Amino acid sequence: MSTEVTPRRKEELQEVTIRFAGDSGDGMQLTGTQFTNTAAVLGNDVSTLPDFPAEIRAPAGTTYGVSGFQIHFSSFDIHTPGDAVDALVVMNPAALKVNLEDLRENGILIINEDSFTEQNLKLAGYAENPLEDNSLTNYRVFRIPVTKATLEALEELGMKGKDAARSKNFYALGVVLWLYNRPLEPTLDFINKKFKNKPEAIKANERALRAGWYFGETAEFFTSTYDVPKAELPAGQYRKISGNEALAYGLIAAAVKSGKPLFYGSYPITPASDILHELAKHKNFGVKTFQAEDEIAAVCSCIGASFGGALSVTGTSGPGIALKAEAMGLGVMMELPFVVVNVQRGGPSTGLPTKTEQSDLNQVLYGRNGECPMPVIAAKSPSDCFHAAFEACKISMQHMVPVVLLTDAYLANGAEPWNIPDASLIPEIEIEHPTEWDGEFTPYRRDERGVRPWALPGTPGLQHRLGGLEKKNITGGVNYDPDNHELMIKLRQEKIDKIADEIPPATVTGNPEGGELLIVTWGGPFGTAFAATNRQRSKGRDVSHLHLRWLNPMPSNVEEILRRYKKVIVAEINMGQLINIIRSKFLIDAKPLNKMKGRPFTITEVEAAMERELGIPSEPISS
Amino acid sequence: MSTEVTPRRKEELQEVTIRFAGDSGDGMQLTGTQFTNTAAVLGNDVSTLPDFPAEIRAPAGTTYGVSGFQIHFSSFDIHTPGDAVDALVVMNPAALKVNLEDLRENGILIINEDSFTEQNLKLAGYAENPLEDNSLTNYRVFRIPVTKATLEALEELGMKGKDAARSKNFYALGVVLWLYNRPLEPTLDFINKKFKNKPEAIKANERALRAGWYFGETAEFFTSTYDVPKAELPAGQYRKISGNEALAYGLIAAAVKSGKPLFYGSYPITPASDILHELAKHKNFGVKTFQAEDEIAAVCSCIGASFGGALSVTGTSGPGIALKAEAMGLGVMMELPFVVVNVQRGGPSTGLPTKTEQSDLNQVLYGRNGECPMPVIAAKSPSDCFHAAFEACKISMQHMVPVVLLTDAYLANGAEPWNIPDASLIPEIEIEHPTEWDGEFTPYRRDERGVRPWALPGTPGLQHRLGGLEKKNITGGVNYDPDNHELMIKLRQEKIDKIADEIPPATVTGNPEGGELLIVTWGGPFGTAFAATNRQRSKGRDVSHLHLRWLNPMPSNVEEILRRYKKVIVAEINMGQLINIIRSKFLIDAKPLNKMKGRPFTITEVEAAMERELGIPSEPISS
Amino acid sequence: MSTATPDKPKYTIKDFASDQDVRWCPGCGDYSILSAVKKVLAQRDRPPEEYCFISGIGCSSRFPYYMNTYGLHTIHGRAPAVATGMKIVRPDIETWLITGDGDGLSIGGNHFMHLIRRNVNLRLMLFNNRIYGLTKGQYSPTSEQNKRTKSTPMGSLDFPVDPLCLAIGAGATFVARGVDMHPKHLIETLSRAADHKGTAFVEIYQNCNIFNDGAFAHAQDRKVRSDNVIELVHGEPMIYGADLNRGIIRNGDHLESVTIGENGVTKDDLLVHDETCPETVAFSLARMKYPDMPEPIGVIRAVDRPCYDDLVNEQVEHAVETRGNGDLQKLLTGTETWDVNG
Amino acid sequence: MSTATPDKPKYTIKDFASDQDVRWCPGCGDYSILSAVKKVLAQRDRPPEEYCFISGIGCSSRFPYYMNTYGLHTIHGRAPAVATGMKIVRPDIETWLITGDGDGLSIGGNHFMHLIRRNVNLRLMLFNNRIYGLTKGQYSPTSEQNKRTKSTPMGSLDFPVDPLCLAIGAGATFVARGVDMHPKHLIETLSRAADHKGTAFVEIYQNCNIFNDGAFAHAQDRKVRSDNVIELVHGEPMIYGADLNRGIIRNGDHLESVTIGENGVTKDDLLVHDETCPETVAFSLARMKYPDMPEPIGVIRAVDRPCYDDLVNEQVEHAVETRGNGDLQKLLTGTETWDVNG
Ligand SMILES: Cc1ncc(C[n+]2csc(CCOP(=O)(O)OP(=O)(O)O)c2C)c(N)n1
Ligand SMILES: Cc1ncc(C[n+]2csc(CCOP(=O)(O)OP(=O)(O)O)c2C)c(N)n1
Ligand code: SF4
Ligand code: SF4
Ligand SMILES: [Mg+2]
Ligand SMILES: [Mg+2]
Repeated sequence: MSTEVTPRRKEELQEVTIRFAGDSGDGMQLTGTQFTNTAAVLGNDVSTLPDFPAEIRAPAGTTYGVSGFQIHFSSFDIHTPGDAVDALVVMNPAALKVNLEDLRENGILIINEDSFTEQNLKLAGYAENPLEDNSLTNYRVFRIPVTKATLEALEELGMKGKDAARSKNFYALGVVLWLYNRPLEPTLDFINKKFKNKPEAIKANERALRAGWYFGETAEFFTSTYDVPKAELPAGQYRKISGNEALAYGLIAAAVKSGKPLFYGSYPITPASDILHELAKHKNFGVKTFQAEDEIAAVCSCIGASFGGALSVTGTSGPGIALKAEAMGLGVMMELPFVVVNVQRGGPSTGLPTKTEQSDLNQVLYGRNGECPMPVIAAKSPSDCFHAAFEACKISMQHMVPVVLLTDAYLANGAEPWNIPDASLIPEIEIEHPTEWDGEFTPYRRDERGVRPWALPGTPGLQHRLGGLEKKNITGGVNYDPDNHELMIKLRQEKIDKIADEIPPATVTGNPEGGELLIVTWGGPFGTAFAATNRQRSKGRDVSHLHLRWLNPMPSNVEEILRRYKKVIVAEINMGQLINIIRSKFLIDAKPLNKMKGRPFTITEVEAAMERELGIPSEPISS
Repeated sequence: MSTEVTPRRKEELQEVTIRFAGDSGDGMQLTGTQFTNTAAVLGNDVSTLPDFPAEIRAPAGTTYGVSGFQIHFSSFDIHTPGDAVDALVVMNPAALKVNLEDLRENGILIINEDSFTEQNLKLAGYAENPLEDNSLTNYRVFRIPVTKATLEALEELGMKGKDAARSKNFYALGVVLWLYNRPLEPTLDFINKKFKNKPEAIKANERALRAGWYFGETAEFFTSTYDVPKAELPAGQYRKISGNEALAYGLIAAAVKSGKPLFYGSYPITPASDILHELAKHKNFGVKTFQAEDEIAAVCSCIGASFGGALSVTGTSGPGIALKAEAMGLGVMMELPFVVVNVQRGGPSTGLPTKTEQSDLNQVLYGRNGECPMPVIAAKSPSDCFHAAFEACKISMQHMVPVVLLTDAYLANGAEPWNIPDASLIPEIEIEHPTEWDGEFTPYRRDERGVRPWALPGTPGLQHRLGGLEKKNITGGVNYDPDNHELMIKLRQEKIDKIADEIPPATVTGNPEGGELLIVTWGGPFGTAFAATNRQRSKGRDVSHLHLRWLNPMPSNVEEILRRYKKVIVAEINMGQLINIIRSKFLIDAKPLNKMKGRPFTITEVEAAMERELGIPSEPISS
Repeated sequence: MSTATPDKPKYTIKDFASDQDVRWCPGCGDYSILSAVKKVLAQRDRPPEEYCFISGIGCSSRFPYYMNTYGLHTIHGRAPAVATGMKIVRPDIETWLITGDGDGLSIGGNHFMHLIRRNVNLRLMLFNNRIYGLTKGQYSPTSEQNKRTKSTPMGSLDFPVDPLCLAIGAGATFVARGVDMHPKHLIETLSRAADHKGTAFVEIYQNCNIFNDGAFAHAQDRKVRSDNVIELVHGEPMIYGADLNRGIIRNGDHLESVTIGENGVTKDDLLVHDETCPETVAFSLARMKYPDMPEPIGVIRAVDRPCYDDLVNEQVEHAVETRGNGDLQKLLTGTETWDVNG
Repeated sequence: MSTATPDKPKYTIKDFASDQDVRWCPGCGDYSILSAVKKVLAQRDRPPEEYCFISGIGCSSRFPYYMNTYGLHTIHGRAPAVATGMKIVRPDIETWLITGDGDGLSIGGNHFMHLIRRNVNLRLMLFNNRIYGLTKGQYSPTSEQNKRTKSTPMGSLDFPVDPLCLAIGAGATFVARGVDMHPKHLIETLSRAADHKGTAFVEIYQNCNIFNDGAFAHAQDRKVRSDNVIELVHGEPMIYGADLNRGIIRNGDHLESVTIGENGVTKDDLLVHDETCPETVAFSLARMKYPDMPEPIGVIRAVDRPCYDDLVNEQVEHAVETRGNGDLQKLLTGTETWDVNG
């Protein structure tokens, strides 16, 4: 293997988007993650987008069994996992079929040619072999016998066949790491840790990785390699974090900072289950996780735990929220604090369980019987899941109200570098529990913020009963009086409206003074809209961006801001939900930008919409 | 008892509102119903409003155990159970306490003075006996020893104590029938039928009734009696009908007219249970009722029954809708027909189970995960429940979509005269089930209305599988393709939008050409707004009324109509739900008129709101 | 396992009565159960503030309002889940769960089953009146087949479920039965439930005099009940009857009712009740049904098994012991980091 | 009760296979169950269009897509309710319900229980892999205590439920068990289920080779399974073991495993399996658990009881017979009317 090495040209790029794609069993998620870690540790900004099928491990070779992982890394501050793909690595024909449309013209296409057998071509639905029918001439195609090369590399170890072939993802990773001038060490470390009880696997994967790297170095194949310099990120210690991890940490942080035990009652569901898995690892924080028999039991357990005095949280996705609706209403009536996390996925019904969508805003705002308002906050990036979770817990406990926290599959599974916060600087969450009372205890006497006391079982003299029937103002007794009912409905609403006093005013990126066009987002599209706004502004266009984290109540300055712009676009991964609220509340003729494809917006799409609205003829989009 | 009878002055009135009120065990619902029947059979228009506690039979004498029944009868076409009460009959102090505020000044107040014992006064929360503290001087008070008189009347029968006292509601009814010049016969007939196996009870109740009547005639007590002439109703055969009865009949009619068996899967809940009870009586129509283990099972059983080819309906109230949300989404995805009835009650949570409210519009429109549209129709009067149910079934089956039918406690329990339709003139509902197919069966191939075929199990060659995962256009196979997902979401929405082509355009009462003020209603407030509009117009005010029966889709001419009026009010028994849709859809600055007291609007309230909006200083509302 | 009766009771019945008017129908069996529960608590050492009563929806579920303790009147069928959450975070609060045959076995059947298999440490009282009271008289899962009710004018079709059998099938550690109109026995039984560590399930025959009057007359009516029910007492032979001359024996794979003195049967032939019997035996006892057999009341089975709330807390303690108290900074930092110098 | 095998089968396995690619993991036990079901149907006289397969959500619940019959892939846990609605209106459609241990016993436990007590006429197959497959490996209600899974890294705490015991406790009329890797026996058992009138419940031990590989090795592995499972055959003694020298006897109130030839035990001492045994006996059989006892497979109990769908339809017929076909005009007119002359 030690042949002469031709020196290659090393091109510097400011950003690159790579996608690895193969069968569910090909280890593409792991490959992508390892590349991401390497880039992150090297100081790039990174953003990722895993994309996998709803089946666990669909039969090999089929298009619906393709699993993909996209990573965007750069020398500047990025907020999206990338639009068009610069380099696509496909491990089989099905992966090519499914992913090719996202590769940009003249993009790098690395193909495991060994997998292009007749059977695999048929499984992928190819009538002709795309490697031979000139259909790939628009790309820089690199055919590599990944499987064969891996087998050869492992032959010396005496490994063969299926076992050996399993390492082929590391071979491919080796090639790509070489191509982008990333070091092997982080992956070698990872292999040693991950397989620490399987020395065989360590050897095999290490060898495959190195073989891939050497292949790049040796074969007269690639005419240049690429480098992406470090990003200029704020100073600090960084780690990579995914949305679900960040969310779990945010909950733990809120528990620590409020001095409350964290109770998490949940029923597994994609893409929320990982929050349960993560929290279950941290029992030494006093975290109690409860895998309930269903979503109804999960949210109900939170009501009990909340009455008992814990910081109570339940997490699920859209179908689970539907089931929790009745009990969420009970929480509103009882005015007990708990947080309901909705990691949104494609709907309606079972829909697209592993794909992203923002189509549950209506559901969490309106999906309960009666007038039943709940505060709603949505995280805007993977790392913001930490902060949003913390805030949701704080508002819930301090205002005695169940709160909804929205994220989505894209944020939950996506990852980005995170400037690790200093735990000691995270503010405490002050909570009070009355221990005595002047006279008869009145569980529905409110303070100036409209908040009732959180008296805990075990406290002498404060015994009281809560229930779902309408309650008498102040005493909380069951009451059917007409005027009292109207009053209570108003008091419950007012309490939530007053939360607006405690959330930060909304801020605008671009020109806060006003202008031609404002794009409004909530949740996941934050990064894309932010980037698109900056790009448009750098082209001299008068575009600004308003992102809403609190959807209910909204910050008090939203109307004011909206009125400063001639045109307003509301961009959502749904058919238009926030936009209806904005139109109805403010009677502003906002225009929708919608996408319902189980995927985030691309910057290009958002820019195109802005230009359309500005009346600027768009440049043709080069795929 | 045969003393000289003083002839009384007989006053003619055009309308009268009477309320009977007493303990839950006092039989007030029966008394009210009997009076209503008598008035209806005499040719009055009638409208009723029962009002009872959530407890079955709360301890005697308490205010929360008071049960009331209001009846409005008239010589003209009325649409509401009356605003201020002209005559109030109270059987105990608690009933007085709860109901007095609704009695108009100088109204008739008939009191069972026997019940004003110290204990009862205390139970009702009276510090002083209102019969003695001059607090009733604003009313025409008639104190009658109802209990004692009843006991005396039954003494001859050898009945005593509790048993005898049970007939006291008939005594009271006798008095009131006399006072309003209504005959005894309908009630005597009723007694004979109802107690046909209890001759004792027949005798007792008959005697009590007559004794009450004679008391009126004999005692020098009432200075005048009253008569309300027949109403000028359209010619025809009439019956009295309540909303829940009408709804059940509408479902049966749809079954008969579509040639489908009716399947009703439901779980009991106030105020919807009576639909189940009614339908269970009519198995000889092929009706199959299924009392499921919960609401989720109820709606799911409809999905199965619908797939099997039945006209499938599930009924519940708000909390039950919350539980059905997930399965309703499945129905939307499967595009199977069934009707979900929501008899709304006071919310949120368990709320006010026996009181009326319109606060579930948001829930039925938005309370499901993902983009999950469903058609929604709301009945506008008790008898309209028949027509709305029929239409809901028709649209559901003809458009292969689950449909929501909204009513509320007020419509469900309220009753009015009904011009009995000629069954043979009710149009057939045409339904087709394919029996063969050109080539492979494609369950999601749509016709020009966007409707897919309803192929039934048992049909050879049309085997197919439906599910909740996103499906491929036309074939219906499981599919995760991004573009297909967006397409399917749009197709599901379009199918519903196209229903607008088949529902009648909205019409306006008042001045359809446009004008100063338009009041918009949906559901129960129809009658009140209609009456208020007519009254205002008769005062020369430029007020019109638009009532929406279909909320989704709306009739296609709604926007056009709305734009013809300078001002728009949307009146709802909630905090403003339809109004948000109108504002968001049409950017019209509609103003809300809301009431959240578990009771319908009064005409006075609606008129006052109109006058406010027109800038006219309202007359002071008397009492 | 003995009832904790202090020499001088610390509390009185009044200490456990709330100021709310009781809103059940006059004559309802719920009243006597309420009174029995208050008596049981008054016999114990625990102050009112350390109790929590949790219920679903139904007439029976109004119960918590009448107790001067902490309480939750939740939603239909879900009280077991609410109580589980409560107990996990507050094992110190003595929790009683009130449910009805509709609340607990129709809409709430699943939570009922999972609560029991987890063996959450609480008392679970099911007021069985074989009817839906609050919604005015539809049949319930315990109603006999062919029952004519508002929703089944031609008779109900579902085969009734047996609460005890379901509980035993789900792995209950404590299973008992009481009768509303048999207060002394009910109080004893509830006291035993109060002493049990784990889910103590007590089915209570309760008369709904409005919608299902006399449903349990065979077990309530003083004149006949001794012939129709058998009071199980641990270690005692299974004997019953007005004349105490009837009893239960095992005959191969099934239980039989016999008369002492007939066919040579003596008291010694009778089965002796053993509360720690295997589930299979408890199941057979629970299957004894009027009128074929006397119905067992009292404690049918009581065994020990670790309860869920303890186990959850032990895991937390174990995690703290082995890994130390959670360190937030460490958690946030994780294992793979890199530095960016500004 | 014999399998309906026509002399010349009308249908082949292919007639029951849909054109969909099967998407389970390679090696999953679901494949062999799918193949067994197709074989059972191919042995019968009924055309594919008269079948409906209804499932919830889970790996197992993908089943209907692979059958060339009518089918519904519904929502998590609710398939029993969907199937009940279907059967009430279409008793003519032969319905099979597919569920998993999570789908059927966690979220769907209540519908499972009510379906069984109603005895709706369908086949209910529970694919028990003691894990949540589709959501990637959390413990399920049938997972053994202390199971370490993604959601329980320190071990699960819930006491497992036994599907057979639950079904028996709910009054099941047909209860059986099969094993994915024992196709011949599975086919026989499913054929028996197919013949049963009423809810025929079959628990199938199914290997999830990805998340819970080997969970039922004791019953699947050819080398050991004959020592660990006992094939129940109606009318035959309960005998098992590689050498067919072990068996079950009754010892007072419990069942015991014995060795023929030891302690004087002969084949004649063994219990003879009776499918029509009382529930109490079936419950005892179902409680036999590896490793203490051999686990029963085959038909544990099969008895007759009217099924719900028939009863519903009989009521309708009876109503029509006694009151005549409904007359819409009469209904609308009712009994109390008055005339208004215009
Ligand atoms: C979600 C929901 N469904 C239905 C109801 C109506 N509901 C209230 S109580 C009840 C049944 C009560 O029966 P049971 O539990 O036996 O209690 P009981 O009144 O007999 O004590 C029903 C169906 C409800 N409140 N909530
Ligand atoms: C309402 C709802 N909650 C949760 C889920 C997520 N979910 C899908 S399948 C499943 C469990 C599957 O386990 P099991 O029934 O044992 O089936 P298996 O995959 O093991 O065959 C869960 C929790 C869902 N789809 N819907
Ligand atoms: S309806 Fe029945 S159960 Fe309910 S309070 Fe009245 S008597 Fe008791
Ligand atoms: S995850 Fe397990 S149960 Fe699911 S398909 Fe794969 S092997 Fe089968
Ligand atoms: Mg009951
Ligand atoms: Mg499973």
